[in-house]
Amino acid sequence: MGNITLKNVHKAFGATVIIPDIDLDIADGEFVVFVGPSGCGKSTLLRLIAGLEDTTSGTILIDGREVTDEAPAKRGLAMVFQSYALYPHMSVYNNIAFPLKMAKVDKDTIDRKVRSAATTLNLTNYLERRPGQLSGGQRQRVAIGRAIVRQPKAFLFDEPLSNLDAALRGTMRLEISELHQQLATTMIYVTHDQVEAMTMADKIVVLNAGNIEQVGSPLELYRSPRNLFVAGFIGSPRMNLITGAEAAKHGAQTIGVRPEHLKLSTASGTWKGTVGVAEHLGSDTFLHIQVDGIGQVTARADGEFAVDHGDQVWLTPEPGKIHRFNEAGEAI
Amino acid sequence: MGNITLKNVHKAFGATVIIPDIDLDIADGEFVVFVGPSGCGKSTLLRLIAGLEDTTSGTILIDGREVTDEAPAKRGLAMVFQSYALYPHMSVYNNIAFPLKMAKVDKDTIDRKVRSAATTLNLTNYLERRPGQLSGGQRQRVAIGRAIVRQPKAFLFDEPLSNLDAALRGTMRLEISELHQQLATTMIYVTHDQVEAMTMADKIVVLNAGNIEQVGSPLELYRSPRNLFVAGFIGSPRMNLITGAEAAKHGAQTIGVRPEHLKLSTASGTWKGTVGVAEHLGSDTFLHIQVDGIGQVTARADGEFAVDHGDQVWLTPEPGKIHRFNEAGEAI
Amino acid sequence: ETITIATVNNGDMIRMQRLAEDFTAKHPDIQLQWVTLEENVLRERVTTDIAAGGGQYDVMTIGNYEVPIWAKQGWLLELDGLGDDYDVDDLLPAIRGGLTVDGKLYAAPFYGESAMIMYRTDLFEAAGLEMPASPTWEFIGEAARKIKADNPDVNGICLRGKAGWGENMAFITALANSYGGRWFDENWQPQFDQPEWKEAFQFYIDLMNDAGPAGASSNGFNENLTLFQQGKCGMWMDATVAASFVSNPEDSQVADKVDFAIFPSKEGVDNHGHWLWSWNLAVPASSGKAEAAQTFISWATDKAYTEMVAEKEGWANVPPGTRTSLYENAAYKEAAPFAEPTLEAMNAADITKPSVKPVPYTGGQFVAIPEFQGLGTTVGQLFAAALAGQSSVDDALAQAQNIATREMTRAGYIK
Amino acid sequence: MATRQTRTLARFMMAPAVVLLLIWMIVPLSMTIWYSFQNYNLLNPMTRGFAGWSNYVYFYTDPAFYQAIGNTLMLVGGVLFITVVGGILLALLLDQPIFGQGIVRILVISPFFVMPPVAALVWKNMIMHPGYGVFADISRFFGLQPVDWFAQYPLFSIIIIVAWQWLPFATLILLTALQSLDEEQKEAAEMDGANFLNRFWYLTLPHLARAITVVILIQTIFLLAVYAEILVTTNGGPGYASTNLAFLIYRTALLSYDVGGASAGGVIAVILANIVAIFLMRAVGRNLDR
Amino acid sequence: MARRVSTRHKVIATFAAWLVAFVIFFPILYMVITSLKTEPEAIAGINLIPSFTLESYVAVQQQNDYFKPFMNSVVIALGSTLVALIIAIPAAWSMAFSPTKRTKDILMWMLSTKMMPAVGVLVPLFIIFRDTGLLDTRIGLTMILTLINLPIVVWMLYTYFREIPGEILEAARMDGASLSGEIIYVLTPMAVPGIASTMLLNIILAWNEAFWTLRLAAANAAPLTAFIASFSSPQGLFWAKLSAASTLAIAPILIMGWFSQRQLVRGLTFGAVK
Ligand SMILES: Nc1ncnc2c1ncn2[C@@H]1O[C@H](COP(=O)(O)OP(=O)(O)OP(=O)(O)O)[C@@H](O)[C@H]1O
Ligand SMILES: Nc1ncnc2c1ncn2[C@@H]1O[C@H](COP(=O)(O)OP(=O)(O)OP(=O)(O)O)[C@@H](O)[C@H]1O
Ligand SMILES: [Mg+2]
Ligand SMILES: [Mg+2]
Repeated sequence: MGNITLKNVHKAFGATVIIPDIDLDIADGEFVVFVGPSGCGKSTLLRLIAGLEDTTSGTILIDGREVTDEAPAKRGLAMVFQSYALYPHMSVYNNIAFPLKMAKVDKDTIDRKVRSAATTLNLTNYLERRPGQLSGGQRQRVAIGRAIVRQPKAFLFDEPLSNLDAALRGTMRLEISELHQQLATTMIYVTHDQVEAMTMADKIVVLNAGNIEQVGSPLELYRSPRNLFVAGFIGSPRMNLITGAEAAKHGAQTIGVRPEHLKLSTASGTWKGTVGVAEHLGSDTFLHIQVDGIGQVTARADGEFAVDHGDQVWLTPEPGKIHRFNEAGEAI
Repeated sequence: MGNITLKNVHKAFGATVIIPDIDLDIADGEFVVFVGPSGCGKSTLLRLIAGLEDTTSGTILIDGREVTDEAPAKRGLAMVFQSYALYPHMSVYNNIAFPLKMAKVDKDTIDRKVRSAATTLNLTNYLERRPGQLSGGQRQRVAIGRAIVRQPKAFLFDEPLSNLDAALRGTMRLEISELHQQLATTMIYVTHDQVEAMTMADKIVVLNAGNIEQVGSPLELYRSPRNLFVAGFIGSPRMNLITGAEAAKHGAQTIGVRPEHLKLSTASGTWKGTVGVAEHLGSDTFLHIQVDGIGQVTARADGEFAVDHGDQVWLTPEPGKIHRFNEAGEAI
Repeated sequence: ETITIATVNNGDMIRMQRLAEDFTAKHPDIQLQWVTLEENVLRERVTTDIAAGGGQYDVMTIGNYEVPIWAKQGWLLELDGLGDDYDVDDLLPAIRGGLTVDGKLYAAPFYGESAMIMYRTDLFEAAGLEMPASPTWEFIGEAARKIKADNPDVNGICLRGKAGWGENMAFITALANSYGGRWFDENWQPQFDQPEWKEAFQFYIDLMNDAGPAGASSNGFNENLTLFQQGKCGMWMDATVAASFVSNPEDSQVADKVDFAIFPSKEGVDNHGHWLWSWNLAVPASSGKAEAAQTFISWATDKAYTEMVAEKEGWANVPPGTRTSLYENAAYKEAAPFAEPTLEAMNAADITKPSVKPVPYTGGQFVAIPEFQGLGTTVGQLFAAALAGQSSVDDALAQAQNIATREMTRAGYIK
Repeated sequence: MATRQTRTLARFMMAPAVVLLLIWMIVPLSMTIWYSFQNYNLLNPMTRGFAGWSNYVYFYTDPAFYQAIGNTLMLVGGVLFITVVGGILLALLLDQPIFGQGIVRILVISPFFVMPPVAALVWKNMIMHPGYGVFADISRFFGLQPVDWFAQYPLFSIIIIVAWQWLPFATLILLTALQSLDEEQKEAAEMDGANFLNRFWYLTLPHLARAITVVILIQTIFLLAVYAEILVTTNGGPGYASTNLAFLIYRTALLSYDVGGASAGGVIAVILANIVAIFLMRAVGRNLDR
Repeated sequence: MARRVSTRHKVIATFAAWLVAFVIFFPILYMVITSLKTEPEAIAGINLIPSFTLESYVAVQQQNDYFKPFMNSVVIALGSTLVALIIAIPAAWSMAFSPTKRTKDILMWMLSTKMMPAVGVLVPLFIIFRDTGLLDTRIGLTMILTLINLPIVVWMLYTYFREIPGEILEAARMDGASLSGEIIYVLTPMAVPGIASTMLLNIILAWNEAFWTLRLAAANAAPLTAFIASFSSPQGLFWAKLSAASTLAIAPILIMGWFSQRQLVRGLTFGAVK
């Protein structure tokens, strides 16, 4: 079981309010991702749940039991840190065994559990090594191994992949997703990587300055962002946000169109523009287009779309893919 | 001028050969990107050119003049390091002025040049700050500023953006590209980021274990990789490489199809498979499909393509987008 | 011209330093530079300097232990430029003898001392004791124990216990002398295995254990002085200079209750220890400013200096023990009740014949050979260990015998 | 970083320090070795001459020799033990949030600034003196017989004094090391259910290993040479109870002025110090790399 | 961990820390207090409130001028530290940035030269000094202390330099800095905390060095260690005077230590222990 509920949680460091007031409900077995700009309080929120910080007010329930004032170790959660926080002087085996040792589990059980975790994580050959002798991905796995041996009610991950290189990040992402499917334990995951958030989450929580802007499944957020902040934050490249006359035409203060929802043509279309930089990725081409009367707009074309700096192109937003926002920035 | 030529360059650390033997010609004004897996010798090659390491044998020419044994400072090159390597105890102004000071340029000229560089790089308001008080992107710009004031024959960049976050990386990428257009100076750029390599390079040099696998423009490499290594290395997600009976049908040892060149259908197609993990990015969906008789294949679908774990789908490779390789791994 | 003077940091020397304005006033062409050091550090540095010819000092303060040794090595200049007014014959013969080698004077005494008993008249009276004219150790032992028994917070006797050839060994050697013991026989064989030493040393240990202060093994001259001044000692046997300190009411709480007596002897042995010490000023051969140095020495050890001190600081504070004329001076005798016993003690000391048995060396409470510093201190440590209860009397003596034999053999005395 | 040119320059730059230290080592050392085979007593310049091994035999057969070695080890070991254990405890204490942290830290590190003779004098006369010392006053207050520290426990007393001087150094190094312990590691351990003692044992102590190594290394170098404290307080006694090797040589050199014997002692001490050094580097030097 | 620290915990910790600090500091405190007492007061048992008389200081100054040895101490300590730094910085640079297989050994060898018992080489050195006229000169003492402290300086600087990323020096090299430029403009200023801390430590060690300073200088160059040696056991009551002299001898370095404590600690945190 791993049902986590936050009620009116408020956190301030001295006079600085970091989290004004949050309510959140995380169901058992869910994979929840916290995203938000740097400094918005993601880590703080995670640490409140872990018990590494005290709430200023409000209550935290785990499986219905109030744990607000309980020590981290008592909450039955496991955390994977951004820096991995492995114990540098212990072997991989001992790192993974550590929480069990602390729980005074007997030797044989420890051994069995550590080996089974190592098997799950493909670490069997490295059990005798020190963390310093492992690659980034392996270290990450050890950190996860240390978390899973305890069979916690929930896992907390704080940007666990941000120290890895792109390729490894992709692999580890899949591994964690698989782990989640295998264990079906609640996971709370902090990241600011778009791809991670979109691909891993059952539910994304978008935070902004300590407030929850929107909660929903990745596609929900992608398709119907509740406000400008979420619209701008979710999706890569960013949604084109257009104000002024063009927006007014749609009866909105601002309209948004994602680059992938703009049809490109060298012949005709709704908006006419001039190609600025064209980024050829092979599979796709991102065009930065100066659209007359609107400004800079990014559009995605396929890899073979042959245009050059200075060419004239026409853009047509896909119907039904235009997001409209009012003065307060909320979706209409 | 900034024409760099490497002839039979060989580098070994003790008994370990890092670069067996390389010939390379970089034309004046070119933007050359070195890519390759970690540890393949990209940095070493760059440092050989810079003069920070000695060649074990071979010669390096800059503008036709042999510089193999010359001190770094004499070669007229500028380098931007991954860690920026700013002088923490100097203000931004002094950081940028440092190379000029070392060259004993007079005060007024220094001032003029520093201010002009600062203007180019949008740093005018930060000249009095210390590097520690700057954001990552600003620091990066200072490092570039330090490089450009000397009007070097060529710029060397060693993974200059890898310490920045994704959004900033995008911005800085554009800035460096623009700088290149503006200055038209030779640039050699090391990265392992696909997007950077593809979007910035005039010419990509793919390195593997110290050998040059292929040299060419980004789209050349994307469209016609010379061998399996390049095929697998360029493009994201990776090209699907298929061996066995299916490859034999095309008269090759291995065939390769990029995920974006696989048409998906729920009704019919060449290959039939079962959807494994589906990664929904919103704009795209990457499907990991278990294809009967072939194995795991990745395909790209658009964001709205509605399939789920376990669904049956058909895949059709786009004609003419199939790459064929012989036993030696070379393209046929 | 600047001369560098190395002095020990005791009261008389510091007073001399203070009064040196008088000298510079008289000799404006000579500047004085002082190096004032604690006794052991001073000795160590001065010795290193003179032996290695460092030439850092022009005037050195040295003991009568060093003078003959150094003079023989040719390290000291003969003092032949002290001036016509300098009345050499006025020097106490015992002192002068110790500073003269082959008829030449190599150092001028600044002050001299022997040893004597200082005791508390009030405590003696209360205990019904009377100090005999020539006390014996037996009497001293009884008296000390009696005083201790009568007065719980007063120690019957305070004696040196701190290790060092100039500390506990000075006293113990004098004690052994008075018991008829000696350091070496005519063949330089150490004598710690002889009954005289055993008897003397056993007496010392027993006495200190029964009637001495706690922690006696770290007590040297200074510590005992302080104890006595505070009224914590019934008796104290030590250098005669102490007399002026204990009878000075400013520092001493018992100034009016002290009297003095000659250093004890063992019954049947006519020997009062032969303790004789003087601090002297000498000019090292390595000095390039011998003339100025002698001028200074002459000033500092002359009768005129004594008179100047008397005038400025009172007769009780003049450096004692160097000149006969001082002890004939009525004003001094008046101001210094200890003058008589001091003179008596000094005259009784004969450093050429410290023991009743024949010896191959000179020196009273020390043995005037270069090796004595090291040997004496090592033996002093062994004796201090016995006093601290860390070893037995027999062990200490046996080890002393052993080490002395070893050192004397190494130095080539024992063939 | 490493072109031929810079490597050559590097050798060149290192030269002054290396050459100076070589001279500083070789000249006196060779003179010492030379003298160690000479009969040379400063006070007896007449008896110069070749001595063979007699100086070594003499020094080696000194009744105090073995005890001096034992005392040296005791002194070094004792002080190291007190300063490392005390330093860790103090560092843990000072790492806590407390009022007036700055002042406390200043007070704690102060003994490090006190020159050894002063430290010894103050302890000897004002703290441990059996008559006037503070300890004696305290004992008397409780109705106990004051302890004569330097007579009863000479080596221990010296260990206390030296440890007092070096405790701040150990504390300072260990405290800074403690503060460099990764916060996330501590939190991870906390999440893993480790209580304070567990965290100390499994996390803090291993983290401090390198700092402890530094403390041991540097202090050993200085502790092997301790002599001023002994000279001022016990003069090596009573007996030989507080004579260490450095003091034994001192005694030979500056009390007996036996240059030959002292030189032989110096050579022996150099050899022993190097044995200690090698042992130390082996046992502990590994910790320094990382 | 910005967790709630219970005030009770803080109070207990504060109490314990202050108690320990007081005990450790007590000998120094008591020394200062005693120096402000009269002599009889000084031996009259524990008494933390002196009569605040300065008579001992006056007596001490009268007996032995304080300022000359003080100046000698300052000159010798600062001088030897500076010279050592000038020699050690290039050496540490080359060890840290151009290491060879030997580097560690050389370093350890340097440290081991410190283990040489000083008395063993006193006489040879004394003779060398005598013959070169260095006896009792500030230059001579400065030289000796430089040599004595050099290993520690090199070692400390080496540990600091190793923390500095080599890329920065390479950047300077690319920017056209010569080797001396690299060291003077980039390395040294970057290592300022470390160098400061090394400097402080060495000033302290040099200030407190009491073997060579006491034996190779008599008068002209004698520093405060000699000053204190003239008070260590004179006749009569001397506790207060001894305390006054001791206080004078350690006060400058103690005060410097207090004020630069932060630098000392800051330097230590990056380098030696990390
Ligand atoms: N111990 C603390 N004391 C005071 N302020 C703090 C403390 N910890 C965090 N903060 C502040 O709280 C805010 C939120 O911090 P938090 O670490 O939760 O951000 P985040 O969303 O995790 O950012 P990032 O993506 O950069 O990790 C920041 O402004 C930070 O400066
Ligand atoms: N000074 C050196 N001594 C010995 N081997 C070295 C040295 N510098 C680099 N190498 C080795 O040379 C190889 C190439 O290193 P290099 O830094 O050039 O790789 P890279 O391609 O830049 O890798 P990355 O992408 O991780 O930066 C690596 O195997 C590395 O271990
Ligand atoms: Mg965070
Ligand atoms: Mg690299």
